[in-house]
This record gives sequence, structure tokens and C-alpha cells, in this order.
Amino acid sequence: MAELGISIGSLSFKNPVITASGTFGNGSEFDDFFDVSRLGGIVLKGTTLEPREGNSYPRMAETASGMLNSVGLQNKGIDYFEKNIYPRVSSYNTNVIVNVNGSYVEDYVALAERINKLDRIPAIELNISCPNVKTGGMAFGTNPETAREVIRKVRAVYSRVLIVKLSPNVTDITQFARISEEEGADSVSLINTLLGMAIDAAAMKPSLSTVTGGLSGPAVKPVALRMVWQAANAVKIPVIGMGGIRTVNDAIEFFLAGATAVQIGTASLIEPGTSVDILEGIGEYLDSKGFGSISEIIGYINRKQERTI
Amino acid sequence: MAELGISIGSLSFKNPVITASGTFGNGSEFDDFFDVSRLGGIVLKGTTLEPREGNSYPRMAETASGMLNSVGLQNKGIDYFEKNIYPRVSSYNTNVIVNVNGSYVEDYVALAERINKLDRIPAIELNISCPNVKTGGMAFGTNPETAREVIRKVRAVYSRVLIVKLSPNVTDITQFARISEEEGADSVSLINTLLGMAIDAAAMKPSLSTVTGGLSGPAVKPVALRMVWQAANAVKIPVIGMGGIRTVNDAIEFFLAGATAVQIGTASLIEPGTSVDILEGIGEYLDSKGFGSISEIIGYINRKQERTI
Amino acid sequence: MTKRIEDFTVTGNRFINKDIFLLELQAEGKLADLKPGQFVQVRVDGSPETFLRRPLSIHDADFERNTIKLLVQLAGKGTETLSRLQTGRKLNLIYPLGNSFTIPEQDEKILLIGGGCGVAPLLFLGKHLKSLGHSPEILLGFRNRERMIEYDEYMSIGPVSLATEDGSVGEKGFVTQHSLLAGKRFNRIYCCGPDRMMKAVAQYAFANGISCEVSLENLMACGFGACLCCVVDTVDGNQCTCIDGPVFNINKLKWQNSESA
Amino acid sequence: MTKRIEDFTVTGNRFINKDIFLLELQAEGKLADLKPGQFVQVRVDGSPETFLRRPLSIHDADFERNTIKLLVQLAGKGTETLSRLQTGRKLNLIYPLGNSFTIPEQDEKILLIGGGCGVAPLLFLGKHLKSLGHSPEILLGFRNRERMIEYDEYMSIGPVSLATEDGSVGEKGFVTQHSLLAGKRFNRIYCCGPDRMMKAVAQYAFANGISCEVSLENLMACGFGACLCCVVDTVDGNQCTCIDGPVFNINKLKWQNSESA
Ligand SMILES: Cc1cc2nc3c(=O)[nH]c(=O)nc-3n(C[C@H](O)[C@H](O)[C@H](O)COP(=O)(O)OP(=O)(O)OC[C@H]3O[C@@H](n4cnc5c(N)ncnc54)[C@H](O)[C@@H]3O)c2cc1C
Ligand SMILES: Cc1cc2nc3c(=O)[nH]c(=O)nc-3n(C[C@H](O)[C@H](O)[C@H](O)COP(=O)(O)OP(=O)(O)OC[C@H]3O[C@@H](n4cnc5c(N)ncnc54)[C@H](O)[C@@H]3O)c2cc1C
Ligand SMILES: Cc1cc2nc3c(=O)[nH]c(=O)nc-3n(C[C@H](O)[C@H](O)[C@H](O)COP(=O)(O)O)c2cc1C
Ligand SMILES: Cc1cc2nc3c(=O)[nH]c(=O)nc-3n(C[C@H](O)[C@H](O)[C@H](O)COP(=O)(O)O)c2cc1C
Ligand code: FES
Ligand code: FES
Repeated sequence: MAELGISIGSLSFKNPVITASGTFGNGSEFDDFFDVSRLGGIVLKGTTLEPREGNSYPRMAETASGMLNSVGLQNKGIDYFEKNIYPRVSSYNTNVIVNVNGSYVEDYVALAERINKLDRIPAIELNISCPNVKTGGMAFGTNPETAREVIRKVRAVYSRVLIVKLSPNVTDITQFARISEEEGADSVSLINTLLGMAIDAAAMKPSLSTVTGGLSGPAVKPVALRMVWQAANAVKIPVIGMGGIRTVNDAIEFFLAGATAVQIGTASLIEPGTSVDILEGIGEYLDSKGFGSISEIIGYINRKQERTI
Repeated sequence: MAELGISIGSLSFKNPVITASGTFGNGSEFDDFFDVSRLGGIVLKGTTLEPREGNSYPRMAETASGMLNSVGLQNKGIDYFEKNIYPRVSSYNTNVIVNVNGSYVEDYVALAERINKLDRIPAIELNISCPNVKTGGMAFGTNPETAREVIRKVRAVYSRVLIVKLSPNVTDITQFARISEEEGADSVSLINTLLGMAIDAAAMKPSLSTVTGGLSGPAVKPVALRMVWQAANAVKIPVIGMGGIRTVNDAIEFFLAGATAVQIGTASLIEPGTSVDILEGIGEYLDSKGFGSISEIIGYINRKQERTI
Repeated sequence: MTKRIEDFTVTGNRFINKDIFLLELQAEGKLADLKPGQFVQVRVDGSPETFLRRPLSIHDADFERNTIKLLVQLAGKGTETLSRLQTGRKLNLIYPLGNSFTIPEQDEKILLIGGGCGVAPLLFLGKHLKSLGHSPEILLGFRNRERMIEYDEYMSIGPVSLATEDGSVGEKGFVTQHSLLAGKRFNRIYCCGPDRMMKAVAQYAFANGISCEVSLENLMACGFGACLCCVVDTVDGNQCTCIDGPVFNINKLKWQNSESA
Repeated sequence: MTKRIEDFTVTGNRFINKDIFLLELQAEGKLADLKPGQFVQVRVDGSPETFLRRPLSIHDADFERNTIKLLVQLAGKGTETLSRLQTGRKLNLIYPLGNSFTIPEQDEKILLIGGGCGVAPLLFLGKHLKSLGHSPEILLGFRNRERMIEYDEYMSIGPVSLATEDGSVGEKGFVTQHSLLAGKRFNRIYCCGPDRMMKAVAQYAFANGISCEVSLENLMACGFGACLCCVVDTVDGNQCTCIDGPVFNINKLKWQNSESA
């Protein structure tokens, strides 16, 4: 059996399969389906300092091989999290990561400080790429200056593993990966959703209450894979790849392109067991190809290109 | 029967359905399937000053609800075009538009000058968004300064209708739409393909000889629609919308979002008759909703929003 | 109630009117514990347009034979694909999902109101209530006689009143205009049908101080609380139709005076 | 040869070995004019993974009965979905596509070489050649006896020689190692099979000055010349496999000394 363990900064993951924020609830929604502790990690739903109601219904539209959502970071805030969610997720034997959001830099910083005190949360994913909030979110992740500022200030107060989640809605993803690295992030994760839109032609109105929303699912995989490949070739910190992963082969593509770990998002909504199925499939793939560890295939196509040049 | 005619700059189109460059050959490939002259217009395949071989095989990969291509503007050059293609397409009773490409600004300008002399070509589509060429192409369309320069210089020599084809691989599509308008373009068309990538997990190598390629098809529709909506709200010149249109309803969504005309791309490769089917469907839609002309639904969701504010 | 992901076998599939078909599904082993009002998430294989699962109410359940029934209205590609499923084929379900109707402990005057395909969860509920010794009455609304479905099934539960828009059977008009509501006093209403109908029934219940539960059909991605896409605006803020519902007491919803919303 | 888009009816569909199945399709009306070497573009309905049509060679054509046959190897979701198509179902084709094999005007010593499922276009070609008075010989290569297909069909055209990798039937080894090639002189070879095999046969033909045509199977999007995705590098630059091919004379391809490429 091939070795599946990887590291992100100082944090060890028993395997490289993580669930993506906003598509895995707070873990317990999946307890009936499989043992969540088998995963390398889980990223909890987007959390903010204060409670948020999110956007109005309708917040979802099905698209070709994908979906749009405009949930808009509905969550009960950090107080509720500490009291009600933290105790429960602490019992999982896996890396529990909180997805950190805010409208202003100060929100991000305050939230990171709070979470820094939670011993059973070894890492945060700084979400500067949510397309579904009016202030903050993607605005941070598509502007190099504000991205740099929020990462720097969070880094100053957060001592554990810091992952920055990048927006794909930019001209040059490598710029934001580099800024993250320069400001001391331990890793970047990408992609968040692509800004998209749908209209109900019969009703002659937008399908989402917010008009635009975030596109996810297999439809976006080619864009996600391209960006992960670009980012992995631009920075030395590990890249966590996601976007449309549904099968083992999808996940393998991300590793070959340079991802150190993968996140499973939308697929879990349709097949709740996708993440563990992929976990098993990765082992089988490595064994069948005669690789001893996952690290041997990370960035394989890039190394191979170097070899043939 | 509802009125389907529209205008782009000084050019009248008998209906708003146009075929997209690179997916409709030079028209004759479709002669067996339907009467090409029924369409509002056709955009011929990407043309350059000199002949081009394009990229090496493999240049295509199927993806979820879409495809990647890296054809790379294979064409026989403008001399061949004038001698062999122009006489034949001149017999179509529709607007025949040439998709203009180059590696340097001078190429675009020289080509536009040549085509300016061809009486039966009433418009060009300036492609500053091809992701599949090493120099030029998308590099022009993702940099505001070079975009402005090439549009300005082509506008100076080209007196007929100038359509600028925008790249979706940018942070802010409205910036490029505005630049086009400022520099005197008659229209913008969007989206060209999204830069994407696929890897053959079994063979452990990129699926395309060029590693990355352009993503098209229904998968990209939500992103395309969002950008068309943004562009239509940012400029006064007409917007030609495309990206993943496969059904009548898809096309209607683009009109409702603000497109004055639509282009049909990848869908024609699978169902060659898509464009005429959609053309018929638009008429039926307008009739069933009681609209007298296509112009009544162009930008409908925006006008409606204004009304309710 | 542990959620499961299981392949069921199609043991029956037939149209009962132009638009509505009845799917009968057999569990591989023992049927999970199910309550009236709960639903399943169906994976629609072989339909490229159907990316997500489709939520469908449990229309009936037979714990002896380990079968369930789904009553499905043709709406788009997903339901159309299901309508063509042949006997013997497999269908993958996540189930049981959602909360369930509140069952009264004492004897109460109960009315089930259903409209169109919205009658789906009411058959299971009616049978269940009857098995517990309750004597529910039933009021069903349809567009016309051709649209009427499963009258006999409901007759076996209790007295059935009918309303049709064109008066081709029962009283002419909407269910809320039916003389039954003017004449009799009920303590408890369970309602499922088109949004507009449920809102009208809610107004009647509010006005008459009747306890009323409705079953909502919001758009869903997951169906089990993971994505927060399916929210409804309640007095406690946004709640998930898939786990906090689909059954809601109208007091929880902001439906007061919203008939025309 | 006008291209058409037409629904055919499946009149037969059966596996002839573990991986290969034979589809028989009936045209609605009169079959279009077809030539050996041409192919069809099949729309695979009900397979979400199959976005594009799938190119398949015309394996056989019967102009009396207006039927064609496709010989298909399981490769992925598209072909798998086709393999499950039941008799009576419709299949949408664009056809006929591509060029065709060059038919010699005089009597020539002709050899058809096929490997695996690559035999597909050779049956139609062989029958056609025979009907024109030619006497082609046939050399087929398979992995082993279990993989051998349609031996009898080819026997009805002319003498058949066999090569299998494990020697379980015919000579052991690849087709290019078969004694037939050492013993006899042919003027003309038609070859279809795995790339590596066609390249090896091409080397043999180059070395012996034999006219040789091969049928390529490049990845295609449209199949009718609209997208330029399917190119092959020829002495005249990039050409489309779908309209300039799929049949190419090896002199056009840059295959000299490329066996191991
Ligand atoms: C908890 C729950 C229980 C349900 N129970 C039943 C049932 O027992 N029987 C039944 O026939 N249907 C039921 N529905 C509705 C059913 O899920 C949809 O009709 C179905 O998903 C449509 O799928 P489709 O692919 O055929 O149509 P689509 O192509 O997805 O949709 C066709 C049209 O219907 C609209 N639509 C689809 N789903 C919904 C929805 N949930 N709410 C409002 N509009 C919608 C779409 O916007 C579109 O305009 C239930 C829904 C929920 C949430
Ligand atoms: C002109 C032409 C004629 C053909 N005739 C026949 C025929 O008569 N019988 C037959 O069985 N097949 C034939 N093929 C090949 C056939 O088109 C593919 O096997 C089929 O498209 C695979 O579809 P799928 O969805 O089952 O597999 P996919 O899931 O699409 O592919 C499975 C695997 O096969 C590879 N693959 C798919 N298509 C090709 C290809 N064209 N070239 C190289 N690798 C490929 C893929 O990269 C992938 O690794 C022909 C191809 C062409 C271009
Ligand atoms: C319903 C939904 C809610 C999401 N919420 C969040 C969130 O709160 N924070 C975040 O960083 N990403 C969020 N995402 C984005 C996903 O984590 C992921 O980046 C994206 O969906 C792409 O991956 P996928 O295609 O595998 O889903 C959400 C996605 C979906 C579909
Ligand atoms: C095979 C292929 C070749 C293309 N070639 C060109 C081209 O030469 N010039 C151009 O401007 N766009 C080209 N495009 C982009 C299309 O014109 C269109 O912008 C894009 O495919 C999105 O539309 P669709 O999803 O309807 O295909 C090409 C697209 C495809 C699929
Ligand atoms: S549908 Fe996902 S939370 Fe309700
Ligand atoms: S497949 Fe489109 S040109 Fe050959």
C-alpha cells in the first residue's frame, strides 16, 4: 500500500483528501454515510465573526455539469461556533480546518485571533474569494493590494497553519499565489467558484436572488486544473487543488499538475461518499502504477517536462 | 411573426443568430445540412496574414459538458483567402465576417487593411483573445494597454463594422468592453474560450500538445452569461453574446441579459443544425410571449430591475 | 433515523394521468424507518441535463413488502427520465430525508388538503393517521376531472371532498373556496400543493386559529443539510427546507397576509 | 456524397467477444451512397460523460436492406452506452463522412491487414473489392484466440492468414512477422489497426515499394471539417483526418522510420 501522508506547513495529513468549505456542512451531516475521521482533513463551512443570514432564496441553480450558488456565507458566527460546533468537531480524528471570512480586514483578523486559541483547529483557510457577499470576499481576492494586506495582518496574529483560498476570477492567478507566499501563508488552496449567472428564460428573470453566483462542479474542472498547474509552478508552498473533482482520475489530474492535496466540493452533495471513494481510489492508482507514495506523482507532468527538455 | 432584425453599427442583420469563429469552418462544411444564408451572419475561421499550421496534435480534449481546443489558428493566410475562400463565401446571402488575428499589432493592422478592400465582407471580428497562440492572441486581450493599442490602430485603417472579441480570462471584463467602445469599436463579442487544461491520468501526461487550451461548450455558459450581462451594462455599443449556447432557451438567456445578437460555437460541431434550430426557436419564443420584436427582450432583466428599484 | 444511500429496484412505473406517474420501488433489504412527510433524493442516471439529485416525497411505504411509492409529476428532463425507467432497473436513493408531519396525540378533527401532485406526501400521512386511530377528512383540488388522481386511495382513508377549477368534478373553484371549510371546524390541517394554494390555506388557518403544517418544495442541491441552498425565510431566520423542513408549521413561516406574494 | 443527419433504428446489437460488439442499424429510407473507409458520427444519448459524437467506421453496408453495421470496441462511457442499446431504439448519425480507400482499376495483388477492432473498415472494403472482381488476401492479427473475430466473414472474401501474440491460433507474433509477408509479393496493402501496427506495416511497405493506405483514428470533435481538431502531420502540412482522411497513403504521412514513435 502506497504512502498517502502529506504535509502542509507544519501540519501532517494522513492522506491528501480534504472536503471543501460550504459543501460539507460541519461534518456531522456526513456521519451517517462514512467515518469522517478517515479523511485527511475537513474544511468547515465559511465562518464569520457575527452571525449571518446569507442571501435570499433562490440561492442555487443547476447548470450543465455544475451548479451556481449564492449562499452568501450563512453561519451562526464565532460565538456559536465555539460553544456548539467546536466541541463536536473536536472529536473527529482528522484535521479540522475553519474557513475564515469577513467584510473588512479587521473582521478577518479578529476571527483569526479567536480561532488561534482553539487547540483542536490546527489550520484556517482564509477565504478571500467568496463571490457571494456584497462587501469583502472576492473583492479581497481579486485586488493584489487588499489581498496582500489581509494576508499580512492575519499572518501577524495567527500562529498555526495558514491556507489562503484564491479566487479564479482574476487575469493572473500566479500573482495571488506569489503574494500569499510572500506574506507567509503556508499554502494556497484553489479554486473557489467562478462568478457566473443563469436566467430563467420562461420566467424572464435571474435564477438567483443575487443575479450572479459561484459556479462549481465538473464544468469548472479544466479551469481549476489549469490554475492549480500555474500556481504550483509559481510558488514553493504546497498548493491544495479543487474544482470539479468527482472521480479518482479527476483527483489524480490535480496531483499530476502539482497539487499536494485535493478538496472535494460539489460532488459530496450528490454522492456523499465521494471523498472516501476517491481516497481509496488514489491508493489503488498508486499501487497499480507501482508508486510507493503520493509524493511521487505530485507535479509529475512538470518534472517530466523538465526531463524531456 | 416577431421581427428578428437587428443592427450592429451600420450593419443590418436579418436575424440575431451568427455562427462563431473556428466552429463553422468557412461555411461550406454546413452546406449539406442547411441553407447557410438563412443565418443573420457567419464568422469565418480565424485568419492571419501568413499561413499557419496551428499546434500539433492532440489539439482537442473532451471535458464535462464541454471541450478544450488548442487548434492555434491554423489557416492558409489572407492571400489564399482572397483567391479561394472569398469568391465562394461571397455567394452567401448573409453577413460574412472575418475573424482577424495576428502576432503583432502590425499584423492585425495589415490584415484589416486588406479585408477593408473586400466589398462582400462588411465586418471583421478582431480576435484579441485566442488562448492558443504563443505570441499575440490572448496576450492582447488581457492587457488593457495592448488591447487599446491594437483596437485603435485597426480602427484607423478599417472603415467598416469593427467587432472586438474579448477574452474571458480577465478580472474585469467591463474594462475591456469600455476600452473597445472608447476606441471606436462598433461592438464587442464575448466570450472567447476560458483557458483550461486536462491531463490523461492513465498516460500521466497533458491531454493537449500545448498543455493548456480553450474551454468552450455548455460548461462555460454561466460565466459567459455573467460577462455578457456585465459588459452590456457597461457600454452602449451592442454586445454579441456567446459561450455554451446549445438550446433556444440558452440563446434567450443571453438576449435577456443584454446581448443584441448571439453566436453559436461548439454546439454546431455536435448538432450542425443548432444555429437554424435556435433561429426558429427565437421566433416561437417571442410569439408565445407576445413580443413583436427581438429588441423588446434585449436587456429585459436589466430594464426590469430598474423598474422595480 | 439513519440516512442511507441505497439502490432500489423498480417494481412498477406507470402513468396515472397525462403528467403524473407512480413509481414503485423495492428496497434490497429492510426498508429504513420512515415517517410521513419525509422525502428521498433520487439520482437520475442517463440524463446529461440532470446534474443534481431530485427530491421526491415518500408517497406511500409498505414495511412488510419493503417498498415505497413515489408520485411524480413531469417537470423537466429529470422527471421525464424517471418516467421511462423500466421495471427491474435500479434507482439510487438517499433516504429518509427531512423532518415529518407532527402527529397529534389526542383525537382531533384533522383535514388533509392537497392540490395537484402536491397530494404526494398526504397518502402516506393519511394512512398513518388512520392506523393510529385518527379519522382524517380529505380535501383535494385539481385543475379538472382529467387531472384528478388516486381518489379511491384517499376514499379508503376517510371522506374525500373535491374541488376543481372548472367544476368538472366536485365543487367548482379552489380548495379554499370549498363549502367544507365554511361548514366544518377542524383543529388541524396538513397541506401540500402549489405555493399559492398553501399560502391561501395558511390564511384560512391563521384566520380561524387552526394548527396547520405545510410541506415546502424548495430547490435543493444536497437534501441533507450540507449546502444551505434550500433555505426558507422563517421567524427564526433562514432555515433549511431539507432538514428543518420540508414540513413547517405556518406559524414559523412569514406567510401572514402573503397570499398574493 | 451529400452528408446527412438521420435517425437509424437498432436492428441488432450483440457482443462477439468480451470487448467487441456488433451494431446493426437500419436507415429510415434509402441508405446514402457510401464507400469503404468512410465513417459515421454517432450521437450517444443518455451518457452524461459523452459530450461529443463518436466516430465509428462503416463495417459493412447492405444497400438492398438499407442497413449498416458498426464493429465497436469498448473504450469508455460512450461505447459502453452504445453496447447497451436495445433493438428498436433510435441512433442518430451524421454520415457518410471522410474519404475512402482508393480502389485499383487493374488487377493487383491486394492484401488487407487488420489488427484487433481495426478490422472494422476492412470487411466492407474486402466485400467491395471482391464484388469488383478483385481477389484480395487478408492478414489479421489478434492478441489471442479469444480476441479473434469474424474469421468466417473474411474467409468468404479470400484466403485469411492469422497472427496472434501468443500463438494460440495462426502464427505466433505480430502481423509484420507473419511468413505471408516474407513469401509473397503484394502490390497494394490496405491496413487498419493500432497505430503501432500501422506504422510497422508502413515500414514494410516503404521497404518493399508497396502502395499502402492506412485508416487513422484521430480524436475528433465534429467529423466534417469544421473545427480542425483532428489533424495529422503530413507532407502537405496539417491535414484533417475527418475530411482529408481517415484513409491516407503512407507516402503522405511522415512515418518513414517512425515505428517506435
Ligand atoms: C422536499 C421535496 C419533495 C418533493 N416531492 C415531489 C413529489 O413527491 N412529486 C413531484 O412530482 N415533485 C416533487 N418535488 C418537486 C421535484 O423535486 C421537481 O419537480 C423535480 O426536481 C424537477 O426535476 P426535473 O429535472 O424534471 O425538472 P427541471 O428541469 O429541474 O425543472 C423544471 C422546472 O421546474 C422548476 N422546479 C424544479 N424543481 C423545483 C422545485 N423544487 N421547486 C420549484 N420549482 C422547481 C424548475 O425551476 C424548472 O422551471 C419535491 C420537491 C422537494 C424539494
Ligand atoms: C474515423 C474513425 C473511425 C473509427 N472507427 C472505429 C470503429 O469502427 N470501431 C471502434 O471500436 N472504434 C473506432 N474508432 C475509435 C472510437 O471513435 C473510439 O474508441 C470512441 O470514440 C471511444 O469513445 P468512448 O466514449 O467509449 O471512450 P472515451 O471515454 O472517449 O475514451 C476512452 C479512451 O480511449 C481513448 N480514445 C478515444 N477515442 C480515441 C481515438 N479516436 N483515438 C485514440 N484514442 C482514443 C481516450 O483518450 C481514452 O483514453 C474510430 C475513430 C475514428 C476517428
Ligand atoms: C453550496 C456551496 C457553498 C460554498 N461555500 C463556500 C464557503 O463558505 N467558503 C469557501 O471558501 N468556499 C465555498 N464554496 C466553494 C467550494 O469550497 C469550492 O471552492 C468550489 O465549490 C469548487 O470546488 P467543487 O467544484 O469541487 O465544488 C462553496 C461551494 C458551494 C457549491
Ligand atoms: C475548435 C474551436 C476553434 C475556435 N477557433 C476560434 C478562432 O479561430 N477565433 C476565435 O475568435 N474564436 C475561436 N473559437 C472560440 C469560439 O468562437 C467561441 O468564442 C467559444 O467557443 C465559445 O462559444 P461556444 O461555447 O458556443 O463554443 C474556437 C472554438 C473552438 C471550439
Ligand atoms: S439542499 Fe443542501 S442544505 Fe438543504
Ligand atoms: S473533427 Fe472537426 S475538422 Fe476534423
